[in-house]
Amino acid sequence: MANVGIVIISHSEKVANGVKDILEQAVGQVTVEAAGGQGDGEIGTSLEKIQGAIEKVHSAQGTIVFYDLGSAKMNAEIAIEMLELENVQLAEAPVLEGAYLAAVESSMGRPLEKIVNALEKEFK
Amino acid sequence: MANVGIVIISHSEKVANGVKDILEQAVGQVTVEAAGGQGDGEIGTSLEKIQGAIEKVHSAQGTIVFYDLGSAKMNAEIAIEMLELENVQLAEAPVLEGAYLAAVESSMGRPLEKIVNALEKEFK
Amino acid sequence: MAFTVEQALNWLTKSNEKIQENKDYLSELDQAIGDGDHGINMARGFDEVVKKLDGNDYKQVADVWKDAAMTLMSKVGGASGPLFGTAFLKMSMAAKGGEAVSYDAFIKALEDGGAGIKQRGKATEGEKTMVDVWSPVVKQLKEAKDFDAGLIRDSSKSAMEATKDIIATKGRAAYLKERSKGHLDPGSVSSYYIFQALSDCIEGEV
Amino acid sequence: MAFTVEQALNWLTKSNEKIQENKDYLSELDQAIGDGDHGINMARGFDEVVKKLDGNDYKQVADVWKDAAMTLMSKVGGASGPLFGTAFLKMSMAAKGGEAVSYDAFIKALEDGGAGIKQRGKATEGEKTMVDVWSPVVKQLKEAKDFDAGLIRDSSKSAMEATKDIIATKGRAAYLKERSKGHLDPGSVSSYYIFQALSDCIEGEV
Ligand SMILES: Nc1ncnc2c1ncn2[C@@H]1O[C@H](COP(=O)(O)OP(=O)(O)O)[C@@H](O)[C@H]1O
Ligand SMILES: Nc1ncnc2c1ncn2[C@@H]1O[C@H](COP(=O)(O)OP(=O)(O)O)[C@@H](O)[C@H]1O
Ligand SMILES: [Mg+2]
Ligand SMILES: [Mg+2]
Ligand SMILES: [Mg+2]
Ligand SMILES: [Mg+2]
Repeated sequence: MANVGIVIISHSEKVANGVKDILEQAVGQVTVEAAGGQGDGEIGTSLEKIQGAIEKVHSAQGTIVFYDLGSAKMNAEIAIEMLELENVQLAEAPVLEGAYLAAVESSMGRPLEKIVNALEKEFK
Repeated sequence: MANVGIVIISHSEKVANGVKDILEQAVGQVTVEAAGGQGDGEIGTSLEKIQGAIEKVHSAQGTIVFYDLGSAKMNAEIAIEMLELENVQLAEAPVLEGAYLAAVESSMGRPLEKIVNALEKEFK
Repeated sequence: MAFTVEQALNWLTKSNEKIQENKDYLSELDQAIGDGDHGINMARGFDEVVKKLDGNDYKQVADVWKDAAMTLMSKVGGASGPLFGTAFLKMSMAAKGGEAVSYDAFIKALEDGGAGIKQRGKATEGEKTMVDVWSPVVKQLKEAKDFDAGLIRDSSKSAMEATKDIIATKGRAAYLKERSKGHLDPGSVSSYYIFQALSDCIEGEV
Repeated sequence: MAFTVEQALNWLTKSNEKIQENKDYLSELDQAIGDGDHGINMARGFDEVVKKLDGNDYKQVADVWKDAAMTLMSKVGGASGPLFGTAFLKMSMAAKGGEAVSYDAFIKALEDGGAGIKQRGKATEGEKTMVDVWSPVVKQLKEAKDFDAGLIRDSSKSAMEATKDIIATKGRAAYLKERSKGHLDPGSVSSYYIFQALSDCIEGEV
């Protein structure tokens, strides 16, 4: 049985990839994809990258999506709406700190809903 | 007159550099240095890198230091103690989101104390 | 008059022209209260829109808008991408079915587009965003009976200018709080260009 | 007996040996409740310590500990770096002045070292960290009159083993909450090796 997938959206490709590196180093069994920067590597976000990342990590266990700044959120929402997948949740938590917590919880096999609760408890 | 300096400590070199990229892209006049990863680029933090970054951005206006995960905090504290500089503050805020807010405030010429207050208001 | 596929294509082509001409100005505006990329974002996005539309044989206005929407969403990179993208997507959904679009249907589409921006941005009037152009323009056009180039031109211009005095509470400019006052909102200025382009391509055709 | 510069060097050399031998085991322990790098971190740090000390002509125990402290702080990379670094730094400060260190002064130094870890880590006993080795060992050694290899060995071993049943509330393992139970704390195991090394280099010399 797969674990809950994690997607990291950042305006910076380096940040998204680096957060993925941290999660993979720190947490063994974690399914994480990075969607950072615009297509050309400039600062910004890319709908295609976000959709691709979600599709890559998504399973029946669901997916949790982290974003860094306001405008990334809008692209994340559009991506989620367009993919029409069940159980894809946008997290309202700091991108690195939130994703770290979620990765640990996911690696323990926690369900999506429980991870979202844990994030709310920690970051609200 | 210089603005308040900003230091980004992350376990990942990519994250620290990428946050710096975001701040520089988004905020014109900002003095920011990255201190990411261990010396060898592995996941971790480096006291030397942190000290070097603080020294590079520090001015009479002071410096605000962001870190990502618990163990980076200890190295940040040691660096700050060892440098024995006035007005170096460790921020208790998410590394990317906090640094973004601080960068905007700093670019407006806000003093250290006001920036720390703004961070507390936003992230507590 | 009804709004035709040709006019829909013309509108986007003219929008692109104005945006390319004013690319630097839009970025300068964004430099003052944002991250300085609005001109670059819009120029890239609209250039791609025109490329995407070029050579395609569209049967419906709705299809033109849909392709514009998808391109803006995926190519702009900044907040204005999902926002203008959502606007054109909602307009496309409202206009679906007919070849050309009657004035009433056009206004309904614009209204849905403006509502889409508000919903996507979680913004309302008075927050110093493009909503402050879209909402008043839609409101004034609703009172007219037919396409009126002058009304589109004037209503969008005054709405755009009025964004100067607003304190931003949404988007990046909100970080600046009171300091955002005294500057035009970049997304409102690009919205103004889009409405000017609409006005231009209606002018003399009514 | 007094603790000499030679013993101080010997202690760190033997600590390094044990850590290198058990590098993989320490990382495995950290894999279970942390990020799996504790063996790598400690092996790198202590290797550098030994390199740093090598060939230097030390006059005081305090100077040996100071160099060890600075090296651990800057080379380990993980949480254990600032923690062990702080411990040795506080020990160095406590031992300053004399060439060799009397038992009382040694215990005072260890006590300060343990307090330094608590302060730096904002941790106390029972949180499943290296504090759970340092505190009980210091406490038991305080009750002895002189260096006692057996006491150091036994007290550190039982303290290390007792970390298995604790639920972590500090460090990375705290993210696991109840799931951290049933695993030894990696930093406590490496602390145990350090105390075993101390015991070895005291053995037969009293
Ligand atoms: N939440 C929002 N709701 C409505 N419009 C917004 C919102 N956030 C930003 N905008 C609009 O987007 C414009 C900025 O676009 P752009 O510079 O391309 O994006 P970014 O801020 O991501 O760099 C603003 O001038 C404003 O008109
Ligand atoms: N706040 C703390 N206080 C005391 N000891 C701690 C604290 N955080 C971690 N430790 C100790 O550090 C050990 C982990 O070290 P290490 O794996 O090298 O660092 P990291 O967790 O940064 O990868 C833990 O097993 C624990 O003994
Ligand atoms: Mg911008
Ligand atoms: Mg931008
Ligand atoms: Mg570790
Ligand atoms: Mg580590």
